[in-house]
Amino acid sequence: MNSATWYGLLGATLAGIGLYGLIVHPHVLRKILSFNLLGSGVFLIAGVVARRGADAGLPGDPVLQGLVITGIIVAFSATALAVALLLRLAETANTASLSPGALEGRAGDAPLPADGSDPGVARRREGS
Amino acid sequence: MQDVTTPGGHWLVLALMVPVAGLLLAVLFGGRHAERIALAALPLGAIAALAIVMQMLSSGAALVYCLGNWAPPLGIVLRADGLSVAMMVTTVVVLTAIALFARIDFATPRGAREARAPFVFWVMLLGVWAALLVVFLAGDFFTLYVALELVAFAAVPLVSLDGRAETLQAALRYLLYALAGSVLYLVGTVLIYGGYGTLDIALLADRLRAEPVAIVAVALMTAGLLAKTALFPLHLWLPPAHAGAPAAASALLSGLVIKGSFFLVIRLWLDAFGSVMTPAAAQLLAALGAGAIVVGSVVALQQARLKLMVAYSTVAQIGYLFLMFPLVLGAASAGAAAAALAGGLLQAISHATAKAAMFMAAGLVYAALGHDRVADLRGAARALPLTIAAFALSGIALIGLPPAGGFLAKWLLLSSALESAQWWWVVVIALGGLLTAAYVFLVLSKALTTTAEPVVITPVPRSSEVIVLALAIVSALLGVAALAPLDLVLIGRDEVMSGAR
Amino acid sequence: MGYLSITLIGAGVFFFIAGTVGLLRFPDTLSRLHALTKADNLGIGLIVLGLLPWAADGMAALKLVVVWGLILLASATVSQLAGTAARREGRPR
Amino acid sequence: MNLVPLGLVLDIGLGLLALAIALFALRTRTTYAAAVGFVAFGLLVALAWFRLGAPDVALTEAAIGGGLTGLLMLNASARLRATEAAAERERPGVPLRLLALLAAFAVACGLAIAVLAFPTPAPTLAPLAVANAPATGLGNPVAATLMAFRATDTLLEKVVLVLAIVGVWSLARDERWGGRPGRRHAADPNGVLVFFARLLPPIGFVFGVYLLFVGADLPGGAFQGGTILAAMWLLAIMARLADTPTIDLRWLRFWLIAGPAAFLLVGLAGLAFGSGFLAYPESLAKPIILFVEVVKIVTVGVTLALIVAGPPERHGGEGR
Amino acid sequence: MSEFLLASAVVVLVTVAAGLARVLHGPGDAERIMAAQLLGTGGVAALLLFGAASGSGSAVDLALTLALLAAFAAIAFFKKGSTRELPGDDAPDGAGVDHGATDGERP
Repeated sequence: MNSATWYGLLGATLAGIGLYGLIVHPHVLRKILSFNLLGSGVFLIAGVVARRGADAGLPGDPVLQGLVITGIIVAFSATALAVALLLRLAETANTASLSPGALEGRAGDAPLPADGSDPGVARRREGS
Repeated sequence: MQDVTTPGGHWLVLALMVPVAGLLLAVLFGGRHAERIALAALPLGAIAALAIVMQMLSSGAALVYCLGNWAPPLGIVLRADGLSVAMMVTTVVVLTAIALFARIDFATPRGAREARAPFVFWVMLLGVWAALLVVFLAGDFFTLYVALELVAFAAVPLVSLDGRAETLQAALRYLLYALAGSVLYLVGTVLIYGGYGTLDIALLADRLRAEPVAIVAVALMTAGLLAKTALFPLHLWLPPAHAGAPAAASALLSGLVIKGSFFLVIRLWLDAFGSVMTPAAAQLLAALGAGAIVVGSVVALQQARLKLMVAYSTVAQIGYLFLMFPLVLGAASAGAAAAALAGGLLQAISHATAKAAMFMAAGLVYAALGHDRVADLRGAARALPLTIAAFALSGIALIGLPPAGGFLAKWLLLSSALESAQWWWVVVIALGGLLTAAYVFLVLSKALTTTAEPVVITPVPRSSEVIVLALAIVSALLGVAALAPLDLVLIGRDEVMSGAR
Repeated sequence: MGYLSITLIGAGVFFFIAGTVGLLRFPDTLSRLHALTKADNLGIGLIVLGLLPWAADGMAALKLVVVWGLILLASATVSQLAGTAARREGRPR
Repeated sequence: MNLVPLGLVLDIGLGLLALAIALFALRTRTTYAAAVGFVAFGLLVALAWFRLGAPDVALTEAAIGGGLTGLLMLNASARLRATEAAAERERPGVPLRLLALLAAFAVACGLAIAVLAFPTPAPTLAPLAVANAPATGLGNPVAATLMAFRATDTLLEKVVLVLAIVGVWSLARDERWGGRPGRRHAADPNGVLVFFARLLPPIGFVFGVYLLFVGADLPGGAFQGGTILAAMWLLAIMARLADTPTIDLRWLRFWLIAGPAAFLLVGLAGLAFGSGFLAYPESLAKPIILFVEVVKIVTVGVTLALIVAGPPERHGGEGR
Repeated sequence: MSEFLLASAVVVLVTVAAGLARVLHGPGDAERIMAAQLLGTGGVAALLLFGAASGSGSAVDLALTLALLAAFAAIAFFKKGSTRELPGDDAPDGAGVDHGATDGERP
């Protein structure tokens, strides 16, 4: 095994880990973080492809390296937009979860009980 | 095969730069100017689109432009074939209707220099337009990745324009689906580069072989695009996002935005990977489409709220779009493949016009009645005759009754299915039509019921009603108009279609 | 010159090892912090000194020294924060 | 001879460390710890990029992954503390976790298979890029890719940034439109933070501009430089030495679009003068590209800093 | 020489890994912040070493970027880690205070 292959397998593993976290983590900030791990894995695989294409005195294929730079910028913008959405959601509904249950039982835009009591109880009470 | 800039290719650049320049100017000047710039850009874009159509009809071949004079594989090209042009024209027509409709809802209030929702709406409208044009015109997988992200960045803020918790959640869920989808698409792009050393669609089609790299790449890219297109079972993000947005934004999202990623599935399956795609894989894709038709329609029937019903209808109609793949890839003759492709494309165009009209009609109903509960629509037809007529006409287009574009689309798909002896898709198409008819008539029968005393409504501008009706008439008459340009959509696709065999 | 470099770099690496041993062995947060920041900053300083003769030009040498300075600044801030955090958490270990 | 295995040992060590930190960031309980882990992860990935012979990417990853994304995450985790417990209770059911595991496993395996199945010799555009770089006047082929061969991608990516900042602003409350982004920061004027925030930005500014100008021939460029400028501005804002501008300022809007607009104008000028969209006449290529890069560094710096600062949350008058 | 540099880089990396294994376990935020510090210092040291081994001048630029942003991240940790520690008189316009929440109700 050479270094490029190793980083390729690492990228594949990171992508898998990131995808898993993106699906199962209930807290959206952790989903966003997982998305970034997934992205890093994908970019690393691109780096491996570029490295394998080392030629003409260059340590890697510059075209693909350029693409990765563009990709990193786009992924950062996406992260920022997602974080901004999440912060606004948390401010509006005091939740960082995507489950519909997290919004039920809110009277208007009033936040859920801040004392740590189970929001589910409040939800059922209002539902009755 | 080396792409070179064709005569008239510069129109592709100009068509693309109209919304890009408009977007930048709208951000710079802001306020009322954003709306004015958008409304001024649309006719310019229409002119550019028409110029491309004329150029293509006269040359009978695809238009190509090598950006920066760098030819692939080092550079990237813009490439317009019949499919791109058909979608470009559709986009400009639907966008114009939406923009005229949105002038009421997204006017900058008097006395304010700039207000949040109008500014964001007009900028994002231009953003969606620019993004879709890149999707339709780019001939390079990575440029298409950037285009997909542009679509998502323009579409997500439209969902949460009103800032309610529900729509924020819907927008966030949509964004996460879209991001996961684009990353999967991107990794496929990287694998293609690793395997074949090019990202150009035409070059790749020449070099492609059926081997692990190609198969993993296309599988991941398809999965990503399906998540973005909201094909069953990855549709869960769509109904809350599309139903929660303001009416004009819903029309934009449901009518146009999802067509972007769908268009890329066509590029991927029929153009780039056409030679290695097996009919079995296409059957699987269409089976998901069939699932979407049945599940989407059945859930739509159960919805109590009109906007949610229309959103679930979108889930179902997306399913139809995917029925074309086994019919094209498994077609018995080139003619049948062409018919299936034209049918699929026409379905996309028909849905774009009809669904945009339907969402705007639903928005007018909501604005007039103060609610959109299906059960309480009695008397709506008398109070809002034009709006309900628009709803009915776009419903006709969705069901697929003549002379709507939907009828011709389904006719083409049906005949292609019969010719290639794939009778099961005939059953799906027929069943889907019946279910669509059921939910459309459910709404209409309520709305047409007369009440003893007239329903009290908040008046809605007559101009809005007329715009919606006009778009609905377009969708209902598309079948007639589309008879002529059927050849147009096949321009520049000869080699591609033969590659599909 | 080469031997001096090797000696300095070797010493730098030694301080990194020492810092980590301290980190692993010391019983409470503050002594761990003490071990980490002092030893590592010394370590990177020695490594920078050892690499200076190999710098391509004056610019590269200057950049090396700036790197060291920035690391010192960063760790000064971080150790203050870590100390505050340890005090806030109010536990000796 | 001995060098190769030692390099591989280093790469394996780097990789395992990155993997361990990724798992830590994924599994740790608090989002604050996860965000700290993410910063560390970004740093290691930047090292990996350097080892992969991609110093341009390494610079980008260091500036973005470890720097701005890290700040974004830390910022968010501090504001989301109250939501953590409720989300933690919402562990998804076994079926979803199995499905996720299956999907993750399938993706990882698919990618691993593809990585192992890449053809040898690898297809590459490196020779073509090197051969054509002189026509762009740039010695760094990565810069030539971004500014010439695939300049349209770069233009569109700048449009992405414009949409992103408008998207972030769209999350303001209506009555805050036209106000200042982000919350007001507290800072002890005699504290270590303010001292630091006076010291660091000049160094960062010089270095960011340096990266811009070497970027034509060496690793670096407007994006990496602009990211560092953004970080320095944010630092001054955090220390209350500066404040975010209100979002309705005309100069601000101008700089937000200046980068893509300069690109667009250059492109259209090429179209008008017959050389083609984003095609530069060989004699003018380098000055044109440098012009676009100089405009771009300001646009990137302003846009990235404001994207991190978030939507307007304060009235314009509510300054410092 | 380059073998020596590379070997030194490996050793520094191993010490960083060993230290990380300890501090990431916590128990508190103090340890986590130390982890970032450990990695910042050790990572830059390793980078300088293997960068010198490869003879690439851009390693120093990368090291400078990392050092600059390590300092930057340190401030971010500091701000976000200490939001609850603000002295009382500073609290009204403290970092964690949302001004929007209060003056939204102004007429």
